Amino acid sequence: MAETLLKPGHTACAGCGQAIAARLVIDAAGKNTIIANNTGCLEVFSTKYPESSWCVPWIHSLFENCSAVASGIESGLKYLGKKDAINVIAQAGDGGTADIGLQALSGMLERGHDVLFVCYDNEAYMNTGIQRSGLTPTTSNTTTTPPGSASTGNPRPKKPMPDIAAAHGIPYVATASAGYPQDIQKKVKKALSIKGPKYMQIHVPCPLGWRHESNMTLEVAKLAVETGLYPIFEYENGKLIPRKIALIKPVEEYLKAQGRFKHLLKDPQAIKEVQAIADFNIAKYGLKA
Amino acid sequence: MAETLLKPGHTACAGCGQAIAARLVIDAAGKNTIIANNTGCLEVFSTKYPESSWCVPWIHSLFENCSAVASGIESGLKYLGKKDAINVIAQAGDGGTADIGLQALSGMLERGHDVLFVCYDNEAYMNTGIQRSGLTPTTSNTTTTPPGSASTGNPRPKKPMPDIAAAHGIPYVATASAGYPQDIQKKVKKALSIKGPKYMQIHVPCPLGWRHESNMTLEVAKLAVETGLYPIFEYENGKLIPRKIALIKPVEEYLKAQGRFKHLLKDPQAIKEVQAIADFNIAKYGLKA
Amino acid sequence: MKEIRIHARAGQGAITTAGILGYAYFLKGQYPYAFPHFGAARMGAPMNAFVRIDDKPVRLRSQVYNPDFLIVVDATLMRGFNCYVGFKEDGIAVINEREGMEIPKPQGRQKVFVVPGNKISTDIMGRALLGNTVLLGAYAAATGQLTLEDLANAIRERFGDKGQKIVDMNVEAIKRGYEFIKEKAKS
Amino acid sequence: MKEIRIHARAGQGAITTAGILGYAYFLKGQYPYAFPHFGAARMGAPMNAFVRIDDKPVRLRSQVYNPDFLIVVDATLMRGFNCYVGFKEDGIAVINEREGMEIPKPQGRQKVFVVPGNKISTDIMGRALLGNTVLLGAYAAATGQLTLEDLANAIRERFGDKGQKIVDMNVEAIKRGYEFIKEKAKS
Amino acid sequence: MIGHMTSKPGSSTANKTGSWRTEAKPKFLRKNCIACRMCVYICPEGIIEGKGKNEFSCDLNYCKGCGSCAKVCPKKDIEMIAEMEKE
Amino acid sequence: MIGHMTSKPGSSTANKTGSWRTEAKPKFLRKNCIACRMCVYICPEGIIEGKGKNEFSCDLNYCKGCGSCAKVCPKKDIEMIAEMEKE
Amino acid sequence: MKEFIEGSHAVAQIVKRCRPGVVSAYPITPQTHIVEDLAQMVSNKELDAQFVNVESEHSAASVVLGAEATGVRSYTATSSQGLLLMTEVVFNIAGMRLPVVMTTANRAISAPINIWNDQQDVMAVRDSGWVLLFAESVQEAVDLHLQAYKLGEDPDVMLPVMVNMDGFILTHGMEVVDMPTQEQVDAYLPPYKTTYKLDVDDPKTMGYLADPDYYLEIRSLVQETHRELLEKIPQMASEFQKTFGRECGGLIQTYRMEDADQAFIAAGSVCGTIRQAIDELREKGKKVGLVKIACYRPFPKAALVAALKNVKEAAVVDKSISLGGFGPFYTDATSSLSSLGAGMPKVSGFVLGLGGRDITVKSIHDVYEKLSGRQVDCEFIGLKQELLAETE
Amino acid sequence: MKEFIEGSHAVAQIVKRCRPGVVSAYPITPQTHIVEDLAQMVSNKELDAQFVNVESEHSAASVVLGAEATGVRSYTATSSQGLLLMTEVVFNIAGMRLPVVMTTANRAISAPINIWNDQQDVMAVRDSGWVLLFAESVQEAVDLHLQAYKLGEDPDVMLPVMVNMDGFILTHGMEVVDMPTQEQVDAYLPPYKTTYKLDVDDPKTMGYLADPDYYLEIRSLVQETHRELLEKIPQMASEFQKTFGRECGGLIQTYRMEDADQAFIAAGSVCGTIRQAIDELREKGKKVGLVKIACYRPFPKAALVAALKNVKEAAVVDKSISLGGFGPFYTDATSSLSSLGAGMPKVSGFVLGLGGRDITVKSIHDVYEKLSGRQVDCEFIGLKQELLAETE
Ligand SMILES: Cc1ncc(C[n+]2csc(CCOP(=O)(O)OP(=O)(O)O)c2C)c(N)n1
Ligand SMILES: Cc1ncc(C[n+]2csc(CCOP(=O)(O)OP(=O)(O)O)c2C)c(N)n1
Ligand code: SF4
Ligand code: SF4
Ligand code: SF4
Ligand code: SF4
Ligand code: SF4
Ligand code: SF4
Ligand SMILES: [Mg+2]
Ligand SMILES: [Mg+2]
Repeated sequence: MAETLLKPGHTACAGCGQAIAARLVIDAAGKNTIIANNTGCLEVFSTKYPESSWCVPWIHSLFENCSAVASGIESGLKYLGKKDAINVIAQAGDGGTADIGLQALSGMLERGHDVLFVCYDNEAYMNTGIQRSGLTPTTSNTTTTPPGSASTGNPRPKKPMPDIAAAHGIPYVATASAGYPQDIQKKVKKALSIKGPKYMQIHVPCPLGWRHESNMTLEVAKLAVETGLYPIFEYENGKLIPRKIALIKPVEEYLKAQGRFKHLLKDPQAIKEVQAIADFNIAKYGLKA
Repeated sequence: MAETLLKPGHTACAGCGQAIAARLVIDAAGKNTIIANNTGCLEVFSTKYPESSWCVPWIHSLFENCSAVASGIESGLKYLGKKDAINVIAQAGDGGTADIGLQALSGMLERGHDVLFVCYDNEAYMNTGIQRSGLTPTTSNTTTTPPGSASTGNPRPKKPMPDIAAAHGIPYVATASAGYPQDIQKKVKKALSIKGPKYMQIHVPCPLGWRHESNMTLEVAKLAVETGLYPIFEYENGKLIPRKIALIKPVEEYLKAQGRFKHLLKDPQAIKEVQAIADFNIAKYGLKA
Repeated sequence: MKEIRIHARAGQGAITTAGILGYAYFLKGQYPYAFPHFGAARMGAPMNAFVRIDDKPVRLRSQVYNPDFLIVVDATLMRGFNCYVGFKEDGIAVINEREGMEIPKPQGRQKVFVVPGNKISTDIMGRALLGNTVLLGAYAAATGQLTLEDLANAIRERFGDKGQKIVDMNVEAIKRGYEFIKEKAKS
Repeated sequence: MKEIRIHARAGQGAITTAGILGYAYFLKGQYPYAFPHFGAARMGAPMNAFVRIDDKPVRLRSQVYNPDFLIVVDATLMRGFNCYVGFKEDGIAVINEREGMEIPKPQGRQKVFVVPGNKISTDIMGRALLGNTVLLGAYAAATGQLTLEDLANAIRERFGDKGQKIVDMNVEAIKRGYEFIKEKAKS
Repeated sequence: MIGHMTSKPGSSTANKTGSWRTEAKPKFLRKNCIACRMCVYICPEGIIEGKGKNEFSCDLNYCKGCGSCAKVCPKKDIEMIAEMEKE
Repeated sequence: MIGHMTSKPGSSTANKTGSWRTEAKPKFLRKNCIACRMCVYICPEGIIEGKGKNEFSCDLNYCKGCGSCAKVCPKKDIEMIAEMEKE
Repeated sequence: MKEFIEGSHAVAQIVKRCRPGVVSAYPITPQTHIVEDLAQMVSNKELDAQFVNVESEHSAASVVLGAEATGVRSYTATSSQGLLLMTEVVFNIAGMRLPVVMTTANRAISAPINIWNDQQDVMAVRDSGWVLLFAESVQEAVDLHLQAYKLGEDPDVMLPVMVNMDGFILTHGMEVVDMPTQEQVDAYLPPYKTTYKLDVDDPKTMGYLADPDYYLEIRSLVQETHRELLEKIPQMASEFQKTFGRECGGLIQTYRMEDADQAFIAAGSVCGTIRQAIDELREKGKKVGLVKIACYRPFPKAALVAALKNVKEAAVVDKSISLGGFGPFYTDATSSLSSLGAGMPKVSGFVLGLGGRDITVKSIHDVYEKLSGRQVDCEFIGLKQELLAETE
Repeated sequence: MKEFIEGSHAVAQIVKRCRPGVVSAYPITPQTHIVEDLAQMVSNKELDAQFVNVESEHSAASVVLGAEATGVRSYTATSSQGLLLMTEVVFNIAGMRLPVVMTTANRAISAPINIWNDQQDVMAVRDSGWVLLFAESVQEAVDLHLQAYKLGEDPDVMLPVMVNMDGFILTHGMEVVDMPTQEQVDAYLPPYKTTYKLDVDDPKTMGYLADPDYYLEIRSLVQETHRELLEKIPQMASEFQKTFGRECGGLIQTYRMEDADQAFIAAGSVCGTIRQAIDELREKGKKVGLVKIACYRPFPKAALVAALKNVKEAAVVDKSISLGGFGPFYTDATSSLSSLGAGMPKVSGFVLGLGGRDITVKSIHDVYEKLSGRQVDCEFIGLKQELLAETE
């Protein structure tokens, strides 16, 4: 069997971007790692009793507290004098990160625990059936922001979670994408080499929730990056290091690949607004090559 | 009796900075205002049944949810078609803002409610007897960060709450200080003239918790500003507008005025570190005149 | 009281199918109770839906263990799993054909109909999306529980707001499923 | 069982005072139970502390309504409020003098001692911080419940880690309070 | 049924916190006042009133004697005097 | 007492998700493979192995047939074939 | 009008017809379909309400608290962990006497995490002061929501009301339901009017601090209102019956109790399965019936005692448990029945169906078998012995 | 060694002597003094522990959950709103069988907000699976913490334990306490060792999802452990007595019950006041005694029944209430006593002292007066009539 710390037999949907990224993360972190995981697809699909896909010590408590649980683990390891030898990762979906888990995360960052937080951003509450989260992009069709006569999907902008994390003054913040697997692993390793709290946010397509074919995961992820809709960057001690885009693509290419944006395709005005978001990102994070 | 919307007879300590600021805020906002207030000194000293100091509709629910309660009020007013005529203010102490109330606040900002959030920052949990909060400054002596053989008081930096609020991409963020009463009122009025979520953080000395004489409230507040330890600035649509300091004072002047920093006075190294924080602020927010 | 068990994979429309089936009975004046049972797994994992039918409101809330009727939406489910567990002695099963999949033999008086649902669907619309609907037509014919019209009415009510074309295709699917069984019975 | 009620303002050290008092009884082998009662208000608002003393562990947990002894740390509290409520018929009160404040008359066999606690403290250390300690000395003398040494021992135990100077000043304050009453008794 | 669930606006004025004062109270000298209103702004009790120069005063029913007004008055036109002193 | 409170590491391998496949499965052609490992990176099941060129393969016991490996292979050296087809 | 409709859709429809001004909820299985439907209605302008997508259940409850305090009818729904996370707010809403209506799609609680049905979640807030109603069927779920608003908003009540419906079994079950029309709803439920609200023209202070001089009385008044509800709720049920021609609500309902000398006591959808079992037992000549708890808070002590005073044996079916104690229904029921003194029936307590373990007619027969055996207070039904053994 | 010491200081001292590796808490009156003391000890290096100042009680509980899961003895303390806010985690800790020890400084709950003592807070988590112990005095609070760690960490138990102590009355009360020395504590309480932990050398998965096939059994095992605790806890108390020479803990304690035909049932510090009242009543020739609930979960049904089987009348004193129901002690006690059938004493239920309303000897006499009167299930004692009238 392939050597990985996240074994097959899990019950993710075929083509799940989160399953890809979670494996890349733990394999980059290595076996001396303890994971605290919020409730969400990843937790559900990997740990149905009496089975588990994880080959590292792994704990799930609730939907919102992995950062606090990880703080406790880190403190326990410190007390035992073992912290230096062991990585602690707290991980969650976008909802478990930016919404219900935000306060615990912020507390963990503020207290300076030596923990890497990883957000698997599939841009909605997938585990419960594709409801809007704070990281759902504008105009996206979710079950709680359905398009209708009075609505073009999610009315709110995507919450700038990496900036919020960076505003805490932590040493390392990074975004990444399932479209760039090696980059994920490089960043995980870099993050774990830094002491203190780290935040990583990985864009992980969800064929079910985004309504794309199960073989399109990597493509769709790449398009998000190439259009500027999912800027890839790092903040090292607050300093912005963007990943430049060689050839910037129009947002339509990304939108039309996914059912969640289908309602936009007859709405040029809405597409313009989405393009404006990409343009804003490109300017804000200096993405132009 | 003096015309104010926060009547006397409340039970704040003599010289309470929060009592000063809260009155300035509501008087600037005017009577067409509804307030949702978190638990904390302000709530306790102003609304002991069967009495109340408030002359506007005012509600307290819990320690952590004023932002969500205010979101509900704003939504209710919208439903009633009355929102445009009425201001909604959510207010809390530093603990109720940056710690236990952060998530509700972040949700409110992210959803774009037309609410002004006011944080009365007395830099600790005063209502429960001076415990450390996320906004307690480095080295401060609180009952949960007492100096001792292994500690010089609070080991963590003050959480950059205004930056965290600003990172949400909201239209207006401001800091203010009880040392500058007119500035508070000007900013409240400005904030209320802007639609959407607004965040204000007001530095309010607490004679009990900071251990200074009850008549020193204004002085101490001013010193915090003049040393660069409490930078005063606005973010208007993300653009930083600092209040410049005419003559920057050394941090000792501020520290020695307060019992909570008494243990530093024999510790020049610690004072240097505090000075470094002031210097950092001066650079970061462009405070030099 | 009649009990129906539907076997499918999450994402294959078992609940919609149960809903249409229930609706057809409802329009006839009966009291269906249709409900799904999920595992914790995702799209692709096996799941069940149940329909229980009576001429007074159904109060029994347990799952269906001894179905009178079985509908197997995806024959690959029968790979390594016995869909016939608890199947009534005189039960009737309707199974969506899958190339290369062998269908286990029924026992005693049980009747099993293998219906090329996906093929018929592809015939109709170029894709296999109507496979379940074809099965419903076959179910009606095989069990005699419902008429073609009962089902067509249900389709019209449930899919009415999706446009005439959808309705027509579904009605066609039902008819083809129905006819397939009738043909088979003749032969 | 003896019951003591202390009247003070939040921030005036009533709890410390109750603690020292209890400690002195404890060192004598008795079982004090000392506890505060706060309102919701802040520094400056009236509050109470209580001490209940017995020669076996005190189990009664209610507040003190009929004190044997009263200690009023700040005479301004008696402005508009009757500190004597429930005061035992033969009770003894020790009150910190405050210039310009008139002290209400006791009733029947009640004894009230007005002690210039703050003044004596200012004498000793230049500030009024030892006022309560002075009252404790006066309490001992007025009630005969404790000896000077009992209180001095308590001070030494409780304040030992604050340095000899603090201890000395407090012991001095106790002595001065004690003597004040004794003098008064003579005159 | 739910009348007891609210308090009346401004009803805290029933609570005369002036009784908390133990040491000192402010005296408005009304000599050099320039009506800058700093005392009004800074009073934690919100009890200082006045419009023109030398017209300011406070409501001693509530004054806790914090001394802030005296401290901030740029003209030293407010003085803290002993509580027992007649004004 | 608390043995039942944990699951064993990697025990999900008992769950052969290969049975979920209904339509298609990957076939590693092993012709033009350049050992770029993209298929290994992208497989959501983590079941593709191989070192050198044209040595890659997947474990069909778990393969859900998502088709990602075939899609990402820069050399089109993986093909999705019908489930029932013999490899 | 009769419809064949999923429980969640039916609830969303009736909530819409109650015309709430603010809806706020946070998704959790199996509550999601309800709020998703409401979101779609708002998106389609079928429902004129503010739909607030919050960041947690704590805030969902706080948003409806705030909206309700503004005098606007509000709605939320949750389940399981969501209910536990909003516990503090749930208690607060009742203490503040805001007539919020909430649907709880009953589900098991962590750990271990489990998304299936039982009734442990609601039990965690049974002290809170909310009126707690339990639906047996989708029809009842629909009708109870209607009653919930009317009841809670009664100026003499002013309490929040929770409608409990079993997760999946009712929320995801499709059933034939007689849906009240908009006209019927409008006639039955007047718009919400109150002076107990945040109003700039009549500024009140809400949510004050009450010290020991005041707190006891304020809390006691909530209890007093619950006591009054013991009269109001049956009245409401009979009025409802008059208006809609259906029996629904009330404190308890009975099934074949006329001559029963044995009885089940239960609440929620399991009552249907129990009815089925009773019919079978009756065929065998057993004189057995059911007392269904339709309203759990206020607890219908007198009604329960009256209904059970003539039986010899009773079995309480709990789909929850107070760990280290007993089933909550069992405890309340036996406590109440003890007032019968020597006339108290022999009552045994059983715990069934935690975490979605299917409750079959056979499960009920198993309970029945034990009814006449040794008296037990908290026996689990359906345990698989092989899973109880130590695994390590 | 005997000391005259504040309850909070005493608890902090004993916790320190139990050598926790991680302490995490969030401030709330009246718990603050305990954690402030611990903070000072860590700051002074008197205690080698990680002290984690968190941003909410939800996180405090989660931090100790994480630390305990790492195999490190942990401690937290809270009260009132804090306990309600961490409800979800509280249930989770028990479900995960992590032997955390928590002090609850019992206090009233909102709304209205009130910081004074009663026992409503702990009742909100009485279903959670925690072992719930109640201290009558500071001495007991101290001793129970010691027992709590030993009990919870027992490999056959593995459950969290909560020590309840009445806010202010005990937390802020100074009393004479015989403090176990460090040596005594070390001898009594071995270091915490477990294989049930997150360990990179033996990587386990904790906190999995259990579907309907598994959940019921896992929950039932928690109940089973509670049942076993009914034996273990009295054993622990008698061992404790042997080691320390003091009676403390156990399931129940009795006072003057030998010949009693009337009894009070209560828990916590109010028992002291009741003892006082009993002494007075005894002087008047009344044969009255007290059964004190020392352990509320597991509920000591058999012990309670045995202690009360000969009394004619009993009064349950609840400092909490299940609104719309009854006092929780009342409900559990009467439910249990109903097993006596015709021999069950006449039991009345009373609610006292909510929100810090002072409970005096007179209050207890008031209860006693009503004991022989009309049987009541939930009567408030000490209501001021003038405050009950409608004010608007
Ligand atoms: C307190 C609480 N509220 C709600 C839920 C239900 N819930 C579980 S996972 C989930 C969504 C997870 O979304 P996200 O964090 O984005 O992870 P994803 O499933 O999308 O990977 C929700 C709403 C819960 N378990 N607990
Ligand atoms: C859930 C919860 N946890 C803790 C408390 C106790 N508490 C009330 S106010 C307060 C501190 C308030 O601090 P802050 O917000 O800074 O306001 P301040 O009193 O300093 O003005 C605390 C800890 C509470 N009421 N509720
Ligand atoms: S729903 Fe989306 S995130 Fe969840 S398992 Fe399926 S593909 Fe992955
Ligand atoms: S403790 Fe501080 S903030 Fe609170 S009332 Fe007193 S001075 Fe004001
Ligand atoms: S601060 Fe002084 S000068 Fe200014 S208005 Fe007041 S009294 Fe007059
Ligand atoms: S002393 Fe303080 S409270 Fe009194 S008037 Fe001046 S500022 Fe106000
Ligand atoms: S992706 Fe293609 S070329 Fe690259 S390793 Fe895999 S099979 Fe070989
Ligand atoms: S088809 Fe999907 S699951 Fe199968 S080997 Fe390829 S990438 Fe992996
Ligand atoms: Mg997500
Ligand atoms: Mg503060």
